[in-house]
Parts: sequence; structure tokens; C-alpha cells
Amino acid sequence: MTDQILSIVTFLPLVGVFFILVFIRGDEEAVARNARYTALWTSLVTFAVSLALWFGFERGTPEFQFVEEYEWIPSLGLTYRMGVDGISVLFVLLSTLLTPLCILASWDSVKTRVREYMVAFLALETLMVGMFCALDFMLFYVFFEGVLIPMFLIIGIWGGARRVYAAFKFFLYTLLGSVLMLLAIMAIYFQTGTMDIVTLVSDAQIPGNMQLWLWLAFFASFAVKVPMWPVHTWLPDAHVEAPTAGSVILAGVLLKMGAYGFLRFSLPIMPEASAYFTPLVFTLSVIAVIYTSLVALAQEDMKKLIAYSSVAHMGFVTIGIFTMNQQGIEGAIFQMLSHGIVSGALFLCVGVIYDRMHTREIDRYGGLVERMPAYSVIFIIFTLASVGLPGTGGFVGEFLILVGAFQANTWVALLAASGMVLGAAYMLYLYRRVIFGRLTKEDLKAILDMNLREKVVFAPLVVIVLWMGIYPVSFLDVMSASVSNLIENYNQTLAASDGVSLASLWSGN
Amino acid sequence: MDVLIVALPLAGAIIAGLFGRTIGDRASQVVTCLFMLIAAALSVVVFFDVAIGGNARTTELFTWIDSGDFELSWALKVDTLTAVMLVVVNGVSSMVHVYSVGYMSHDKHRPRFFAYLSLFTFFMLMLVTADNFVQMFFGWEGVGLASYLLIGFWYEKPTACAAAIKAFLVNRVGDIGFALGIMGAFVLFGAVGFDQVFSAVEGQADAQFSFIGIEGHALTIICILLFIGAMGKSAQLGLHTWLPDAMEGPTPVSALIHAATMVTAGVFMLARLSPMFEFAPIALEIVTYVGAATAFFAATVGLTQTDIKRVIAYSTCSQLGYMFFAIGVSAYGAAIFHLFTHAFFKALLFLGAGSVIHAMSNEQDMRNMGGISKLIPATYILMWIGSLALAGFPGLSGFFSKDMVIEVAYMDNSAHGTFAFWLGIAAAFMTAFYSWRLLFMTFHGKPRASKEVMSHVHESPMVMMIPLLVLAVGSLGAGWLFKDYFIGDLRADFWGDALFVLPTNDTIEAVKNIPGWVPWAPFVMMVSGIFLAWLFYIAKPDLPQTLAKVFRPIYLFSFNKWYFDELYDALFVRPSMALGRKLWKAGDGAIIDGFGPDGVAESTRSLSQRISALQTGYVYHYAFAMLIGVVALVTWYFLFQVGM
Amino acid sequence: MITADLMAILPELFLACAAIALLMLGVFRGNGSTQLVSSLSVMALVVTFALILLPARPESSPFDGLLTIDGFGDFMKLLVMIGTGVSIIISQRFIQREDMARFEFPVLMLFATVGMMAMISANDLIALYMGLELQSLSLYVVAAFRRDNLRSSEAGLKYFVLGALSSGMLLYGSSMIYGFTGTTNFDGIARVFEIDGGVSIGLIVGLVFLCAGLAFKVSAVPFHMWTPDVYEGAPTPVTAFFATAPKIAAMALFIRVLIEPFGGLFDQWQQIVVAVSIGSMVLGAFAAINQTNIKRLMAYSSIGHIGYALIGLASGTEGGISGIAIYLTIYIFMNLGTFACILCMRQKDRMVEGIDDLKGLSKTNPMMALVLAIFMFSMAGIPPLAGFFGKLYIFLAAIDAQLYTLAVIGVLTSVVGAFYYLRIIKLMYFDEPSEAFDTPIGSEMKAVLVITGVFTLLFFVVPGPVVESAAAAAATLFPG
Amino acid sequence: MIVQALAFYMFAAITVAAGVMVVSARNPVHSVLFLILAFFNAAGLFVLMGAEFLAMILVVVYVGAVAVLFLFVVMMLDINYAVMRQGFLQYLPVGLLIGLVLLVELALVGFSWVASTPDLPASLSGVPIPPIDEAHNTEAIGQVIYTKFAYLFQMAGLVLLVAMVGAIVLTLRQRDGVRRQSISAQVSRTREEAVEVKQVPSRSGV
Amino acid sequence: MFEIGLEHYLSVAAILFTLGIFGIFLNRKNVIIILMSIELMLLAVNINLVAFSTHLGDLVGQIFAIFVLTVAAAEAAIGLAILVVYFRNRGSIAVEDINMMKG
Repeated sequence: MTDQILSIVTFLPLVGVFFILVFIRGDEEAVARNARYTALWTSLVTFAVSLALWFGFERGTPEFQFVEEYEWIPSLGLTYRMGVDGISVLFVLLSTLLTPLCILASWDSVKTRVREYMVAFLALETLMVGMFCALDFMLFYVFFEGVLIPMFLIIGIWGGARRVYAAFKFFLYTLLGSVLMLLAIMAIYFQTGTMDIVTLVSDAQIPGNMQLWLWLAFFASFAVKVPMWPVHTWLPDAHVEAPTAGSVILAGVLLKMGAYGFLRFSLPIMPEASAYFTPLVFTLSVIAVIYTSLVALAQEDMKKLIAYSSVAHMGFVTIGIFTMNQQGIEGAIFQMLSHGIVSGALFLCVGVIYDRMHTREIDRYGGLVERMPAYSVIFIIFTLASVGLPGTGGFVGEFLILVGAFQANTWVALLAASGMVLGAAYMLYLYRRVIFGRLTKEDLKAILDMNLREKVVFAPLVVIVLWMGIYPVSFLDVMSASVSNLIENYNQTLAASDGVSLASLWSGN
Repeated sequence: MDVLIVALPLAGAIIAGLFGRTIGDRASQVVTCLFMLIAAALSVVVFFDVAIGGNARTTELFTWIDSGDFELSWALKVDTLTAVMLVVVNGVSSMVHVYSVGYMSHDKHRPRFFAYLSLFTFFMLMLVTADNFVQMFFGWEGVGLASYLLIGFWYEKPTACAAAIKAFLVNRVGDIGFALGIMGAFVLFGAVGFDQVFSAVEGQADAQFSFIGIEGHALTIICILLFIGAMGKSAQLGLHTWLPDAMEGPTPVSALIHAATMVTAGVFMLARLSPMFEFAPIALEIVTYVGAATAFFAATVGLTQTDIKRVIAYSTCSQLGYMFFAIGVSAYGAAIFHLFTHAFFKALLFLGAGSVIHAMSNEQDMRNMGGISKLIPATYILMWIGSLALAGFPGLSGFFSKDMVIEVAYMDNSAHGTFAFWLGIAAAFMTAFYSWRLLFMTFHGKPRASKEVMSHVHESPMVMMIPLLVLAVGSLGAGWLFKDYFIGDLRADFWGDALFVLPTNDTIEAVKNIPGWVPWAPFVMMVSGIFLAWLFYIAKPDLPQTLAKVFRPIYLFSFNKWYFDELYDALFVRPSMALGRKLWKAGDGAIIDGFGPDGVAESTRSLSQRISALQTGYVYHYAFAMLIGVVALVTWYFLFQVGM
Repeated sequence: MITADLMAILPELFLACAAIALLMLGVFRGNGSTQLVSSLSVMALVVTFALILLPARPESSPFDGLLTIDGFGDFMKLLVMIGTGVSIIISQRFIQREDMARFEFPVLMLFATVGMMAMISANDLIALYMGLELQSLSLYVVAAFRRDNLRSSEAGLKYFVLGALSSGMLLYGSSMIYGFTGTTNFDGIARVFEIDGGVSIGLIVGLVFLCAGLAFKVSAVPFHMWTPDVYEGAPTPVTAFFATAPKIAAMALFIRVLIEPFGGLFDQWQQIVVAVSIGSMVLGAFAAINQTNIKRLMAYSSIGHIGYALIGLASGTEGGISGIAIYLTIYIFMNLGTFACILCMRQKDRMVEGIDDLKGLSKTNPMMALVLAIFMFSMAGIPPLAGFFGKLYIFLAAIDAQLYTLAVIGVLTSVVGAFYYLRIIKLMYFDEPSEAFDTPIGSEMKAVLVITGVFTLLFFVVPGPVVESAAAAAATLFPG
Repeated sequence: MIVQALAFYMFAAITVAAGVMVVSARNPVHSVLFLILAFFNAAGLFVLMGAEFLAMILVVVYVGAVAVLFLFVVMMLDINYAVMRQGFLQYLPVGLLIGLVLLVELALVGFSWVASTPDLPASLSGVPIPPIDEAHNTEAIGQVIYTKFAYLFQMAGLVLLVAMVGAIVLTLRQRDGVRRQSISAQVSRTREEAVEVKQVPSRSGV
Repeated sequence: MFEIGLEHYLSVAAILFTLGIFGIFLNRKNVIIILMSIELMLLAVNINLVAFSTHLGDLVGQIFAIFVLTVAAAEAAIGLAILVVYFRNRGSIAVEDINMMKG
């Protein structure tokens, strides 16, 4: 049982899918209800099982754990190999945590084609978890890109008015990036003769100028996924049009896939290129932080605002990753986790009032605190977490990233820090326009505060956000060994290479 | 005990905040006030134990962040400096709590208010008990949050919301400096615990460091960055704009946060970091200049304001300037002493003003007051006490601290010291003037309020008056009582390791040799300021108008607070919004999407149309295409591959 | 001797005889026997399938080297059997309904299949030509099989005219090759390259003409122009057939010709293949975007797919060829499934072909929409569906052969291509239904849909058998 | 030699000229006739090259069957003279240019054969033309076509079968209401079916 | 000039072949001409094959030519059949009329 725990966590949702597709019959109402419950229980059980990872995970070692391995396509050296280390285990948990919450959050708001919706979500969970667990390059890619399918459907079927545009933009944009990565994966395979991530991460020998091209190909994929400026424009559209739960998963997990890719592949496999391109990443990230914060300031749509804030926060993450020091990387991972929770929660917050008023336009709200005190409390907690207030999860990651950035480049630290001000500006401005003020709009006067189901959705998120802010060590512990191992390998490889070969990229090779 | 002091306010906040609806208004108030009073009492015990008894200690709670070398814990560090602050914070806070019971009695969100107050107190306590930079930052931002919440307490008022956001943002600007300073300290010392850092300061005294291209003395850079943080929180010139606006909050909030505690956090921080600043003389110089300039600037603005709370707010700003330039000349003890006394009389003034406002049915404009000294005599007297203490009337608490501050500036014998001294003197004059202007306009002369308002003017209830009395006692006696400990001969034992002054910088010691005229200067200024106020507002009430007309530009300059708000608005706020909009519509919409996805999609579509137009349906075209294909390939080989 | 030869071509022999027998059966029983003839045709194909798998057929070159029987050929023939068989199965109901139920229909498809098998095994230019023509002539006829339908006869006419032109080119090329090598036998041609000076411009021009002819059969750019028109005009089951079996056969032939006799000219023909491949991928991706007829769209899609498959050929390696084999296997399943769906597109007892008619299919017929969506995602090459693995192997081969530019163009066009596949999904899932399709669909359709759908969806679970046998098949082309 | 050359030039010239006319004649009937002319002259060229059997086949099969079939269809469809339509001349220069390029290249290839006649082993295919005194052309072909190339021969048979089936299936129509002869029915008729004996009473008619 | 070599025959074949192709894509009259052009092309191929056969002293070329002839006949039959069917539907066999399907 414990030997296959990762497979169980990964594929358990598919069992739910199977149940929903095969056993749920009857009239529409019954199908919807049963599908909801099946999906909820499946995802809850998955989460419960995944908790075993949390408790069973041995801290303080960079080794991959819970490894399992089966033959897949021997002729290519492809194996079904799963395992987690300190970096990925947290994302697995994040995914399994958010899924039941998403299902719960869509309990009433999704009314049409509930069965398909639940199937899509459970399939999405499998793919997300699988992606973080995969230790075979091709397996990783399969999961990585497979995610597009359910997400495309979720946005396109249950999304808003411009859902088709958003879904296509999301799909094609991310596909464009990842196919280039696919080629790079192949090139790495032929260069090193293996698709085993563990081997590749620990000692991949790739010539310098080849690294540059490969790095760029990976970058194409991950930068879009993250998303980094200027390839971020799919995100606001996708977020705005996706149903609430879709936005949650998109912001909570999918964006992390790109950053996870940087950590897992770009840095260890192509260290020289990573070092070479660090200024590029820093530049783009800093632009992202400031640019998108400013844009967020001007938004009129709540979801769009939060979407832009995601871009800014992910800008922090990419800065952190490329600082190449313990604080920066741990901060980046931490920031990803907390952003996963926080932005997810913020989208849920938007969803709560969207379900009631069916508009996301900020101007249509105001003075909600009058009628919705509990909601206001929840909302401000996540607003502040998003702002990076100490004591919330948002602070630890952001601060560690800045500490890391300060060591790498003080300009980056300064400019990124200015994002803290802008971040506070747009979030508080949003909060003020929605929650504060006088309740004058007629249709708002009958709005109801959150019901029990909604509170249940938020409760764990609030707890986690505070937990992450007050006792972050419990998360940092998990990742630290893997991160320091990553940095150590990186520095060793970099020291061993002369770095001269890199110059040849621009002089033609 | 230390833990309890910190935890009680938090517990109060949680109980009132989360369960306020369930347990009701009354219970919430009782719980929070009770907890605060207990905490205040404990603080006094701790004060005697630590400050007088010399029992400095640190309680580690549990690890907070541990990332590589970046390691720190939640801890409660209690030394003399902290103990002083504990008394100030908990003392004023408990008084404000009690006062609020009366002041907020008509508000329907009382549990929330008390929760906020307690929450603020908790953060402030976390700030002062921090044993490392990051926890201090936690408290630092936390009080900012509480301040935000309290300023925006009356959320229906757009101005209150705007002021709240402004306060948070301006503070954030400072916080960036603070954060960067912390990072710099971490890079330089490899640690963020105060003890580790301070013990390493001397070793790194000459270290060089590069920040955003500026190559320089490491400690100076770090200290300047940290000072920027202090500037934000303590509303120093440049980052002061939020403080007057913060008066949109309920008056007890102004007393607690924007007079006695939070705004002094910057002073506290600099004092706490004295071991670092001592080795960064240039930073100290800057602190002096900024502090002096603030003291002067705020005083000039205070001259012309008409809102009773704003006057006091500018006064606060000005007094904070005093504290800073005291620190700038290494007189940390003097600064903290002024902080200590200022807490009493400024809280007193604010609460007194609150009492006036309460009496005047929430009227804050002094032009609509006047002639109520008979109607609310207790408040009137208390306001006098507060003003006298502020102006530095001999014997009252302000006298000891403020004069000390001015004297150490003089004795620093340096350009910045002298600069600070003269500006301080000028500010002292203005302080006296605007204080009595306030008193005269509010309490004397003919009533300018409507009949209806006047008919309601009444003395505040006891629950409001008792805190006022307590604070008045503090204003009267605190200076005299503690001067020996803070700045007198007992100071070395009193402060212990909490403050660090290089022997060469010990200006407090130097004050003993001060020229005779210097101690008199502030007093003269005070008296002349009071006289001028009397002249303007009692003797010749028309004079101000005339003067304002004659010196209109100067008057407007002062009245409009040197146009800082307008400047910032034009420089940052509006451009940011406009830029944001532009980047969104033009940057994202037109350029990135236009040339990126949308443009590509569009060109793909048109290319697709053109390609499928090639498929004409005519057989001969198809055949022709095949022929072209073959001929092209054959020609290719003929032209380029004949070599084989 | 002759017995061994006949044994070697037993499957072809059996199928040809069966076709003739069924023809006679039909002649005697009249058009009422179409159903029977169809069923028996499928049976014949199944038997042939089994005969190919018969272990008693060693690698050989019967008839004095006119043919070659090897693993590669067998693999491709099996695919062809599947393509033809399923095409006949899904055509039955259609030809009944559309009033074209004549027994010659399945028989002609069988003859075409015999021709394809002959093509696949050809080891001589003459054998190649005869197989090709046997196949082509049958196809010309079935394309125009709905003789009272203008579109169908126009399709037949266009296909015929251009097909004849292409076989003229192919023949001209063959004659050159014959002239410049002195032989029509593949082994003989291959031997020429071992001689110094054996390579001449005449040979290359001959090869170009030959390639042009073959490229026409696989419908690669710029010899693709017939494809959209013929796919649109031909009766739908015929289109399904066109898109599968003949493509496989022509591709197999293309591979065999270039690898076996002209392996020595790799450096030369690689350029042709690269050019043709790029053209096909680009055109397939871009032109399809504009289409409104689903059959036409599938035509462009198949052009694109051939472009990808040709990447494998351009690499010229064993990996590349096995990649093509995998690609074609997956391709044939996806296409058969898709066409089965298209054949189910009936409203009010009338066939519809507009892409817009698929609107809201997910509501009116969720299972069919699901299956079609699987095919579309798979064709777009999204993992974990089968289509991805097809592309994976192709691109692996390209990267291995360091054809980076080709690979990059390939993946970029696949993104463009994904757009129009997604558009179909969009219509089915995101749009409101217009008019429901007639139900129920036949059980044989359901079976085809389920089998192809499951294959496409779950290919990734056990890709081993296909991958390994494709590798084994490719290995037989590369002796030593 | 000269006779051969002259014959070649005559046949070649007429073949090419007839080819041109096939493509360019306005009347399709004329085109068919020119095609026949081209075939005849090509047969002449075959004879010059010593391929008598092929020459004969060309005349018999092509002229006798295929060309006549063409003629038949042309007559049957009764096509009017086609009118040149717009847009034709526009493509003509490009078409001509490309055609010319092709022609030049093909011709060059032809000449290159002579220039670089590869040093090939004699008759790689293993089917040399026997000396004329051993077997004449027809006999030589006959000796291999049913043996070595039997497979191809059978394939050719299949091709022709398909052509026949195809032609029939496409063009044969069974119209309703058209009476058709059924030989088997005719043959198998019995007297009983065909003849009915009626007892006709006198003076009453049938 | 009077030495008639292989290249002469090949040239004739090339001309005929080109003519055939011309006939296909320059002809706007009717489809039958296209069919005849195809016959011309095949004739060219046959000349090529026979010429090579003679000059190589190898019989396979002629065998090939025989099969080409056979197939060409079959092709003509099918082609004409399709043509007739088309004519019945459309009432015309003008090349320009065959463009119902395009794009």
C-alpha cells in the first residue's frame, strides 16, 4: 500500500471518474447530486490519502521518496517512475487540498452538466498530481500537457461570456510553449541517453551552447505557464472567464507548474544557461511585478484584478528561483504554496459574491460589510495575505524571496519590493470599493452572507494561511534539504564549467 | 508574565472580533478592557522588575522562519527599552480602551472597534518585544494594519477609507526601506537576531557594500534604509502625509496610535538599533536633519489648521521630529524620554479633543467652536495641562524631555546639531502658538456653533474622564519622576545594555556643561508663543484674517501643508493610475495582445484564407501546381546538386 | 519453387480470389446481395489478416525478386486490412441509405486492397506500378461511385485526371531510373550506388519524378491539391477509406522505395522529403482553419498528418521509420473513428457535413461528442492521448537526426493545427445545440467508435505492443 | 544509316506535330484523329528500335481499341466546340516558361546519359535481349512474360478486370420500364408456360 | 546528326511528355483532351522505355512498356466511364465547369 501511495493518490480521482461515468444514472437532478457527492468524497479520500505523504515524508534528506517504478516503453527507456522530494511533495498536497474545496465551491454555482464538470475536475486532479510526482521526463510531459484538456473544457463550457476566446488563448498559448519544451526534452534525451529525472537532475552533462537553446525552449514553456511578462496576457482572460473553481485551480496549481519546471529542470539540468539567463529572468520578473501591479490598479473587474496580481506574485517567484540561494528558492516555493492558497481563496471570495450578483464588476458593489460581515472578515484576511502582511503566508515567501534577491542583486530587490507597495495599493483599493462604503445599490440590499458550505470551504484556507504565516518552519523543513542539495549541485556544476562556451551563442555555433 | 502581557490583548482581540456578535457589545468591551488593564498592570510590574531591577531577559517561544542562515524565532525580548515601551503602550492603550467605552457608546460596531484596538496593542507589543528584525517587522506591519483598520473604522465615509489606504501605503513605502535594511543587515551580518547583529557590528564597522550601484559604507546604507522605515511609521517629513489624514479615525484611535504609540515606533526602532547607528555617523546626521526639518515643518503647518485634531496631529508630527533629532545627536535616552512623556500629554490632548468633539456633537472644526470653557470646565483644565506639558512649561513632563532634546542638539557641536537646535527653538515657539491658538479658539471667545449644538454641550461621562485624569497625572508628573532614570545620572544603570552610545557621542553627558542661555531659550519661546496666540485670538481677533490676507501665499502654503498632498498626487498617485490604465489598454491590449496572440491569430486566419483561395477547384491549376513542384525540385537539383 | 512463391503471396492470392468469387456471387445474386457481399468481404479481410500473421511466411523475395515479403510489409498490410475492413463495416448502412448499394462496392475495395498489398510488397518498379494502378483504378471508381451525384462524379473525375498525371510522372521517372541503372529491380538499383559514378543527374531527376508520383498518392504538398476536393465529393465511407488504407499503402511504398533501392541517395532525397514535409505540415495546418465542411477539414488534416509522418522519413533512420509505423497505426484508428462519427451525422434522415452541424453535440449526444473530442484532442497531439505518442516518436527521430528546424516547424504547425481541432470541440461542447442528429446509430458504428476511442484514449497505458512491433517492422528495412 | 535517320526524323516529326495538334485542335474529333496519327508514327519509332511486338500492340490495341473508344465517347457526348475563356492567356507565359524549363531539363538528362554512360554490368535485370537469330522480339517477350513475369501478367489481368467492372458499374443503367431480354428465361421456357390451349366454343369468339 | 542515338529518342519522348503535361494544364476545352494528353504522356514513357531497352540490350524495358500499354488502356476505359457519368450529371465536360468543390 505505502509502496504505491503516489500512484494511489494520482489515480484515485480516476476511480471517481469511472464511478461517475459508469454508475451514475437517472434523471438530471439525481445525476447532478450524485456526481457532486461522488466527486467530493473521491477528492476528500484522495486528500486523506495524500496526507500520508505529509506524515510519512522524511524531512532532512534530498532523496526522492515513495519512489515506484514500472516498465512503460522500454525501447525508449521510458518508465513509469513516480516519486517526490521536498520540493514536489508540497505541491502534491496543495493540489489534493484545493480540489475538494473547488468541488465544494462549485456545489451550487455549477448547475449545468454537473457530471461532466466533476469528471473534468477529477481528471484534472489526476493530471496535476501526476505531474508533480513524475520522475520520468516524458511522463512529466504527458501530465504537464494533459492538464490542458480538462482546463480547456472547464473554461470553455462553464466559463463566462468570452469563454471561447479565453479557452483558446489559454490552450494554444500554453501549447505553443510546451511543444518547444518537448523538443528540448528529446534533445536532452539524445544527449544524455536517459529520461530519468533523478539521474538528469543529479548529473546531466550538456555542453554549454546546447544548454542555452534547451534552456530557451524550456523557458518558452515555463514562462508562459508561470506566466511571465510579456507572455502573461492569456492569464487575465482565462481567469476572468473560467468558473470560480477553475480560476482557483488555475491560480492555485497550474501557474505553479511553470515555476516548478524552472526548479526541477532549468536549474539543475542547465545550470550554465540558467546562470547566463538570470539577468533576463530578473528583468522580466521585475517588469512583471511593477507592470502588472500598475495594470491591476486600473482594473474594473475583480477577477481580472486578482489575475493580474497573480502575475505580479509569480514575478516574485521567478525572481526567487533565480536568485540561486537558499532563501530565494525556499521563499519562491513558499510563495508558490501561499499564493496557491491565497489567490485560490481570493477567487473563491469573488465567486461567493458572483454567485449572488452575477457580476464581477467592481463598481457594482460597495458596502458589502453591512450585509456580509463574515465575508468581509474572510476577504480581508486573504487580501492581507496577498498584500504580504507578516503573520500570513504571503509574507514569509515574499520576504524570503527579497532576502534572496538582495543577495543576488540589490536592484532587483528594491524594484521587487516596490511591488509590495503597489500590491497593497490595488488590493486595498479593491477591498475598499467592494466591501467598504455605503450600501447604496438597491440589489445589494438583500444580499446574504456566506452559508455554511461556503464557510467550510474557507475555514481550512484561513487556517493554513495563518499557519503558514506563523509557523512556516513546518513547510520550510520539508523543502530545505532538497533546496540546499539543488543549490549545491548547481554551484558545483557551475564551478566545474568554464563558462566560456556560453559566449558562443551569440557568435553563432 | 511577558507572554501574558503580549497574549492578553490578542486574546481580547480574538474574543471581541470573532465572537463579538455572539457575546454582545457589553461583554466584548468588558473582556478587552479587562485584559488590557491586566496587561497594563503587569507591564508596570515588568517595568520595575526589568528597568529598575535590571532583569533584562528574552523568552524564546518557537521557531518562526528557518531558511539556510536566515533563522529566527518568535521571542519576547524585554529589556529597559522594551519595558518603557510596554508601560507606554499598555498604559495608554488601557486608558484609551476605557475611554472608548464612553466615546464609542453610540456606535453599533463596538465589538469590532475594541477588537481592533486590542489587536493593535498586540502588534505593538510584538514590535517592542522583538528580539530580531523580522519580528519587529511583523509588529511594524501589524500596527500598520491595525491603524488601517481603525482609520477606516467608519467605512461608510469615503474620506476615512481613503485615509486608511493612504496610511497603509505610505507606511508601506517606509516599510520597504525597513525590509531592505533588514536584508542588508542579514547580508552583512549573516543573521537577523538583534543580539547576533549587535555583537557583530564592531567587526563590520568599516565594511563596504554595494546597493543599487552605490558603493559605500555598509552600515550607513543599512541604517539609512532602516531609517526610511522609521520615517514612514513616524511620519517624518516626506512620508508624513498620512498622519493628518489618519485623523479620519475615531479620536481614541488618534490618541492611541497616532500620538502615543505607533508613530513612536520609529523612534523606538532607532533607539533599539543604537549599536548600529552609532557606527554610522552619516546616517545619524541624516536622521538629525530629517527630524529637525519635520519638527519645523509640522509646526508651521500646525499654525494655520482649523481642524482641532489635525492641529494636534501636526503637533505630534513635530514632536516626533524632536525625538528624531535627539537620536541623530546620539541622545537616545532623551529621545525615549520625550517619547515617554509625549505619550502622556499627547494622548491627553487627543482624548481631551475627543471630549470636546463629543461635547460639540462631532464637530471638529475650530472655527465653529469657541466659548465653551464654562460648559466643560474639566476638559478645559485638562487641555490646559496637556498644552502646558507640550509647550514645555517648567515642571511639567514636557519641560524635562523637550528641553533636554533641544539642549543635546546644541551640545552636539556640529552643523547638523546646530541646525536642529535652531529649528527646534523655532518649532518650540510655534508649538506654543498653535497650542494656545487651539485653546483660545476652542474654549474662548464667542460661541460660533449653532444654538442647537451649544445646547447639547456637556461634560463627558466619568468613564471618559478618568482616563483623562490618569493621563493628566502622567503629564504632570512623569517627567519629574523619571528624569533621573532616563536622562539623569541613573541612566547608565537604568538603560543597561538596551541603549548603546559611543563614549565620544555622549551628548547627554555634555549637557552638564551647557551655556546658561540655552536652557532658557525654549521657555522664552513658549512664553512669546502663548502671548502671540493671546494677541491674535483674544485681544485682536481680526488680526489673523488681516495677516492671512497680507501674507496670503505664505498662509496658503502653510494652510495647504506645503502642498505635499498635491505634489504626491501629481507625482505618484495619478500617474500610477494613468500608467496602469495605459499599460493595460495599450501595453497589454494593443501591443502585447495585438502583436502577440491576437495578431498571430489574425494573421493566421488571413493566411488561411489566402491559402485556401489557392484551392481554386480547377483541375488545371492543380496540375499546374504539381508541375511547378516537380520543376522546382528538378531545377533545384540541376542548379545546386550538379556537383556530385 | 512456384509453390514457395505462391505461399509467400498467399494473403494477396487469397484476397484476390475471394474478390473474384464475391464478384461472381454478386453477379449471380444481383444487387440484393450487397449486404452479404459486404459481410463476406469483411470476413475475407479477416482471413487475410490472419494469413499475414501466419508464422509460416519467412522473409523472402518471390517471383525472382519482383516482390519482397518482410516484417515491414506485413505490418503495413495489417494496417491496410484494418482500414479497409472498418471502412466496409461503416459503409454498409450508408450505401443502403444513400441508394448506392451495389455489390461491386465492397468488391472494388477488395481489389484496391489487393493493389495496396502489391504496392507494399513491391520490389520492382513494374510491380510497383501494377500494384499502384490496380489500387488507383479501383479508387477512381469508388470515388465516383455515386454516379447520379454531381459531387461524387466530379471527385472521381478530378481524382482520375490528376491521378493519371501523377502516374504518368511516376512512370516517366521509372523509365529514367530504368535507363540510368539498367534495371527495374530494387535490389539491382540499390547495387548501382555501390559502384563509383553510379549516381547521375538522370537518376536523380528520375527519382524526383518517382517521388512526385508517390507524393501524390500520399497527398503531400504540392501534389495534394486533389485531396480536399475528392474527400469532400466522394461518398463519406469512401472518404474514410481514402483517408486510411491507401494512405498507409502509399506511405509504405514511399518508405520502401526511398529506403531500399535509393538508400544510397539519402542525401539527395532527404531534401525532397524535408521540403514536402514542411509544405504539408504548413498547408495542412493553415488551410484547415478556413474550412466549413468536415470532410474537407479532414482532408487538410490528413495532409498535415502526412507531413508529420514524412518527418520520420526525412530522418532516414530506423527510429524514424518505426516512428512512422507507430504514427500511421494511431492515425488510422483516429481517422476511422472520426469518420465513423461523421457517418453518424444525420439530421432528419439526411447526411450533413457542415462543421456547424456539430454544434452542441455534447448535449444531444454526449457519448459521441466525447469520442469525437477524444479523436480531436488526439489529432492535435495532446497527451496522454494516442496522437501525442505518434508525434512523439516522429519528433524523436527528427531530433535524433538533428533535423531541428524541421522539428521546430513541425511543433509550431501542430499548435496551429490544434486550433481547428479545438474548434470542433468548441462547437460540440461550448455552443448551444442547433439540431440533434438522428438516433440511434447502428451497433456496428458503436462498436467501431468504442474500439477506436478506447484505443486512442488508453494507448498510453500499454503502448508496448504497437511500439515494439513497429520497431521490429522497421528493423527489417534496415538489414544489419 | 541515312534511311534510318530519315525514317526517325519523319516519324519523330510527325509524332510531335500530331501531339501538338492533339492538344491544340479545336474540334475534339480532330484531336482523336491526330492522336491516332501520333500512335501510328510512334509505332514506327518502335519498329526502328527493334520492338516490333510493341509496335504491333500499339497499333492493334491503341488505335484499334482505345482511340476508337475515345472517338466513340466524343461522338456520343456530342460536345460543342469549346470557346476559349478569359484568364487563359494570363497563365500562358508562365505555363510556357515552366514547360520549357522542364523540357530543357528532360532533354539535358537524355543527353547526360550518353555523356556519362554509367559503367554498368551488362543487363542487371538478367533478361537480356536475345540475338535476333535466337529469338525474334515477340518470341523473346513471350518467353519471359508468362514465366518470369507471370505475377505481373496476373496483376495486369486484375487491372483489366477492375477496369471492366468499373466501367460497367459506372455507366450501366437499368432503367425501369425497359423490357429486357432474359436468355435463361427464354431457354427454359416450357411448352406449358408458353402455350395455353383454349377450348373455343364455336360462334362465340375468344 | 544522322547517327540516331538514344538521346534522339529520349528527346522525342521528352517533347511528347511535355506536350502531354501542357495538354493537361493549358487545355481549357474539355476533359477528353486531357485524357488524350495522358495517353501522350504514356506514349512518351513507352518510347523512353523501349529506347532504353534497346540501348541497354535489356528486355525488361519492353516488358514494362507492354504493361504500361495494358494499364493505359484500362485507365482510358475507366476515365471515359467517369467522364460519361460526369457528363450525365453536369451536362458539360468543359474543364472550367468542374469546380463545384473548391477552397
